[in-house]
Amino acid sequence: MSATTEHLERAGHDSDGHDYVEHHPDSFYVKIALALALLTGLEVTLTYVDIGALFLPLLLTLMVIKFFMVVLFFMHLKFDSKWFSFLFYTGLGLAVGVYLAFLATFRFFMSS
Amino acid sequence: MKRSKSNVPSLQLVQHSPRHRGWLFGAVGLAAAALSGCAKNAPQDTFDPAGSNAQKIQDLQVPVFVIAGVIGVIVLAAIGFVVIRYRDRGQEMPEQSHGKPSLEIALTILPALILAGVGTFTVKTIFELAKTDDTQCIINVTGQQWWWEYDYPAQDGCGGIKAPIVTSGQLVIPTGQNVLLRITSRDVIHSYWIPRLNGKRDAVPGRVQTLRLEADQPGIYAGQCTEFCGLSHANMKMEAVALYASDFETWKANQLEGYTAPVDGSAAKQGEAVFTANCSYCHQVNDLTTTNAAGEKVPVLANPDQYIVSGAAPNLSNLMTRNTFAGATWDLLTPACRDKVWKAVPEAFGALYLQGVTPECLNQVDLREWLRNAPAKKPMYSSDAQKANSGGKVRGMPNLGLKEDQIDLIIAYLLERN
Amino acid sequence: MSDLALQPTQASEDVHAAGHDDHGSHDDHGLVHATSTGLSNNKLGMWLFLGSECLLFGGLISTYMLYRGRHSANLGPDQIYDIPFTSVSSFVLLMSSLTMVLAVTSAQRRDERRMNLWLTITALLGATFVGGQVYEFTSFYHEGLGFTTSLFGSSFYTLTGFHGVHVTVGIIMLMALVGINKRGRIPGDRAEVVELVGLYWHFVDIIWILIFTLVYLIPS
Amino acid sequence: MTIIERPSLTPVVAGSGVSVGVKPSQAYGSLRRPVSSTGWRSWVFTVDHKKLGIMYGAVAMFFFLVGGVEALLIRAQLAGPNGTVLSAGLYNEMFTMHATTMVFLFVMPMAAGFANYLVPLQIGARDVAFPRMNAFGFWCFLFGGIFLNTSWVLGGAADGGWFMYQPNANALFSPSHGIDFWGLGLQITGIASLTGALNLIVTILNMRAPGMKLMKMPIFTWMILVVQFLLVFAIPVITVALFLLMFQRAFGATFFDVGAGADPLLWQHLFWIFGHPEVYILVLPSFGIVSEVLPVFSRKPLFGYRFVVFSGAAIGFTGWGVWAHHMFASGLGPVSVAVFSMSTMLIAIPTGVKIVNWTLTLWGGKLWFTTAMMFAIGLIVEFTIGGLSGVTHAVAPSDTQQTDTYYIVAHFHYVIFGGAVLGIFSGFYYWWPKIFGKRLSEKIGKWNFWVTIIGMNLTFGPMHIIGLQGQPRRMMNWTEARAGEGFFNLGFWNRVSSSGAFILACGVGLFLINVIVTTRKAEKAPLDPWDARSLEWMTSSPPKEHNFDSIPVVHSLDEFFHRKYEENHETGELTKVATAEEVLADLEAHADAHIHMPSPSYWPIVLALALPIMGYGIIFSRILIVVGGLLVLLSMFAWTLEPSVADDTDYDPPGDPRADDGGPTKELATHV
Repeated sequence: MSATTEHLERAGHDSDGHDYVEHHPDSFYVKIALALALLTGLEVTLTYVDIGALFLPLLLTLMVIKFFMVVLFFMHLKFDSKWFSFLFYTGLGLAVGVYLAFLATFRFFMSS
Repeated sequence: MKRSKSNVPSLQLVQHSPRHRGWLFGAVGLAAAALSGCAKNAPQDTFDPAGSNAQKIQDLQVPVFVIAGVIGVIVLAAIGFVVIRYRDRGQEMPEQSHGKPSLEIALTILPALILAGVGTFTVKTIFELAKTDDTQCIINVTGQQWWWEYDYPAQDGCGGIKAPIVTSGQLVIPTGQNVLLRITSRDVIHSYWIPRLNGKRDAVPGRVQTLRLEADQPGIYAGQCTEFCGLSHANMKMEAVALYASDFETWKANQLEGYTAPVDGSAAKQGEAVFTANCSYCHQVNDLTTTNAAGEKVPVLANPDQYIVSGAAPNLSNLMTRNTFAGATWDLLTPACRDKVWKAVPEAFGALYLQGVTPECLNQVDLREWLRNAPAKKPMYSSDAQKANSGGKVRGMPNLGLKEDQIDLIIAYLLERN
Repeated sequence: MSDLALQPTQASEDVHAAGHDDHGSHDDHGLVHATSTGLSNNKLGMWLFLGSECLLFGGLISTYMLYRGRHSANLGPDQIYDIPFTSVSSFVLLMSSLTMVLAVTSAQRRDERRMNLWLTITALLGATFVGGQVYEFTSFYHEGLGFTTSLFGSSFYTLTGFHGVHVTVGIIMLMALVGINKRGRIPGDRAEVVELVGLYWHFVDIIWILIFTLVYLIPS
Repeated sequence: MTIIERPSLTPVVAGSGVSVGVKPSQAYGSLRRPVSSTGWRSWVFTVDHKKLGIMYGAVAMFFFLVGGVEALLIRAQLAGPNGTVLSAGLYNEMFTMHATTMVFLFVMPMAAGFANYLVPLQIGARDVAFPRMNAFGFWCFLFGGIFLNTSWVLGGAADGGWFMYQPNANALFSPSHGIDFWGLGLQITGIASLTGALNLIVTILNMRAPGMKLMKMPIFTWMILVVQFLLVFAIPVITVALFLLMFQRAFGATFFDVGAGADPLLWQHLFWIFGHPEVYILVLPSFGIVSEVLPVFSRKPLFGYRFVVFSGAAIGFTGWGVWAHHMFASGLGPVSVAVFSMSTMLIAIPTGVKIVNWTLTLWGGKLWFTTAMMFAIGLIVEFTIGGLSGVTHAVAPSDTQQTDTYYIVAHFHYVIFGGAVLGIFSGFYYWWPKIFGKRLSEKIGKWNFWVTIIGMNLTFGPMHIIGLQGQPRRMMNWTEARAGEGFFNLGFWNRVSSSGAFILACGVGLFLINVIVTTRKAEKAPLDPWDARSLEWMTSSPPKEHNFDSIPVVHSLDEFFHRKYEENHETGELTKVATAEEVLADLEAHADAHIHMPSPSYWPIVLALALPIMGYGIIFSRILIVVGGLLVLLSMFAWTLEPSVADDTDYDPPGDPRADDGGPTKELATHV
């Protein structure tokens, strides 16, 4: 962790103290929203079409893409300080890891 | 102390160690050895295995305790040395050194290696203990507040059981056989533990979990519920009784024997009526009958579901074949008779145990107290006020308000349940 | 939890004492003082809080996943969900994230009129979503699925209820922002306050992205 | 003493020694801002991290005594066979509340107290990042703790064990309101932990003095940082579990209703996913304390600072992957057991690194055996024993023999008492002169140490034997029939353990006597009584409200030490170049002209007060939920609109500051 934090710290010092470093035109966000809407439409469509074994992985992939589009662009994490990423992804990563292991102890992934 | 012959503990030796080998610990191992069961007859000693499963654990934990002991002594010695050697005697200010990475890394890798070794044997033992494919005998074990029920399903195992046997208080198993317990619970979580035969396994309601037992020698092995299960957790004990195969056959036959009604006119016969009127709502006695209003003989069927939260009460058909009552908390034998059974040599044990509880040996004191007012003897949620909180049902045996003469009759009746 | 969720509006919490403040007056609200990372305390705190919230919703989602199949035969997820309806309300919530972003960019451009407009629209979209949820709960209830009916019911209502409470708290914050802003009383850096509420709002949205797929779309 | 600056009016130059007692104006009547810096108001409405730290400590100490009395009752009950001191029900309540009190109301808040007081000082900050949230956290802890303990008189305390396993904690099996109080009380103290953690992380990341890189931070601050990360991520998990518990008990949800198909292991997993990081939440602050104390009294830097930091972070991180080792007997299946067994062994490695580094810090030093140092060395010894017994039950098959026996009780008391509590005592003796300006008596201190150490080993040492002889935990009594004979019979060792508990109580009593004796004596401690190394000693004792007259610029780890001593890089010889007084005078000479300190506020305590009101509402009357809810809304609204620094109108018109009676200096100095 020490290496990471040192690195993060440098990244922090580089910034000029303003949080919104990069500005995007509103049209950029509209495009993201359109893409999100399309992906949601695709997801819903998928549930009505039988595509067999691909269904679950595809649905989950779409979900993850949507998730990160909002996080990276709407929440600006892609352009913001690495510190924010560190704090948020630590929580997210712990949650995903711990709860997947938790479900695994119930043999959740074996039954479904 | 049984185990004091010579042998040097090491992980390699563990694999092939014969069962009752002793260990001679070095000076550093003394603490661990001391902890490992010097107490004579401590019935729940965790370092005194009496069967193959507990032995597997023993073979693993003894070296681990020794390693931990050695490391502990080294660390404590180092601290002791430093504290004496470097105390302030007016020496110069020490050099402001900030550490030595190579030393640090070495001292990180060393424990990692030791743990990797320990881990390997741990994993191996975990899977060995989980094995079920060589099971020779299956018993269903159900925990509830605050006693255990043992149900021997009909099977080819256990030397063949034609009709199910339901008992409680003492788990009877044949020696030398791999017995598989299928453990569950009717209310809260309990834990089944006979330390000298294996580690513990929780009895979780809604789940059936397995635990293997094997006892090398006949005898009684004590255990206790180890998952906190409410008011009388301390009063939820168990005993496993191991019998030679031939004795086990006798025991089985006795359990499956039909009902012997008391002789007309005897105290026991009167006791039967008192029992039917007061106890049979919850306690089953197999094949007990009564005469209904129309004069027909009808079976008396216990219906504990209606009265008890966990929906079960011990089956009393063969009460006097077991030496304990009320969740194995009190003995049905007087202390003298009890001692005789517990301290019997393996060869003599079976015959003594199969005698059951004779009138001379009956522990009248505790049994009477129990019948007089059960919740006063064993804390339970069974008063009327407490019933209101549990949907009108009791948890544990309520105070039946029996009179002394009724108790006499019930005891006379129960004495024949053998 | 809901108490904490309102924290972001306490934008003025930034401690002046942290830096070497040479201003004679204290109308320097929200100026980013020389923090060690160069980042604002509030924003750092908000992201940390969101990281923490991941474990809250993770626990609720896992509980739901474990219990989703435990119900009586005709009152399970496959029978009861109305996918077209939920798709529409999901879309509404998704679009509220867009309007929230637009509110933030307006705030950063110091365009207060637009900012108020977008904040109001975001709150309305959020309210539409919550309204949809209330409708959904009511209709499920009438179909026979109560909070105590089954494990599926308990865990479904708990998970989506927690999310709904988060959205509601968000709406309160948005409306409070508009109200306070009109009186010119937002303490601290206005754009940052809006941004913080925005982060919270988007987080609620991404949780719904997960719930929508994991809970509604995947058959049990 | 400089207090809150009156903005734009009569700015007080820091370090000028001018004492200004500020009083609130009457502008808003009784709703005026409570800017008073004297009297009880200055404590109740304070947002000062130091006052809050002291209050955390005092309240936690009180709960330590409560938990201690509970422990003594338990040991009195178990001193002989078939104990009758407590009834079965009361015994169950006693051990439940003993654990709950010690974990949630003593060790955690005591660590929070240390962190609150010391972290801003150690990193050269004037307060924490969110001072009002800090106050809110403290009041949540206090009210949550009181709420939890009112259950004793409102129908009985929780009786399901601190782990509150389901379904035994369902309303059917525990019909009193005890567990409702427990769940809601912990929810409220959980808010305290969560807000405190958010606050401290932001403070540590953002408010370090210029030049203080992360790897130049004092080790205590580092350990606190790790702990706060654990809290931030662990508290939500217990929050979920407690909500499920509450919904089950209060609203009839079915989460743990086996009849409805529930799996009781759900609770166990959620509880231990929180519960295991919790163990590190309890001990890491004390690891931080001794990592400060050992170098100071060895007169050399912490050996392998980077390794200690890294191992602390590694312990924190690995702590998330081991929770199921509390459940080896619960029937996870061999694969899960094997995985968690291995991950648990892994955690022994960074823990071992810490012990090695502490020992090597002492190595070659010039050891000064103050009471603080003795407690620190005591920690190394006792914690080593607890750590090694921990390894023996990382070995899962061995654990199935030991879990839920007294061997486990022995193990975790060596970890929690031998680790966390001894560290806390070390911290008391070390930082007392900093916090109160007076040194605790070393003479009583040594008695305090030896009686405590002997008491703890007599209490918890025999529990190893008792446990390996097969005595399970949480049993209201034990019987002769299962006690065995000979040297290791349970009867003898239970008596030893119970006697030890009373000796231990005397040890704690000696500490209280020491506090009283010290408070009464007039003698002030020197500015730098221990020849300390870190930043918190670079200010007056007790520190001024704004901590530092000028924020020091940090050049190295152990900044204070390096300002006092110069090191010859070739010979390694040390020369004293400045006294602490000179270092401090230098800082005062460059005092900042303007310092804004955050102002006190009503709203944190009001908001915190609303929570237990809602709690009582959930248990007894729905009306109270509404009352509490309205109070929450009111106080949050008011909080939001309140600027962090008070307006001029909140103050009295400027008058002669010396007209104030008493003044804040006196107030702070005597309020121990």
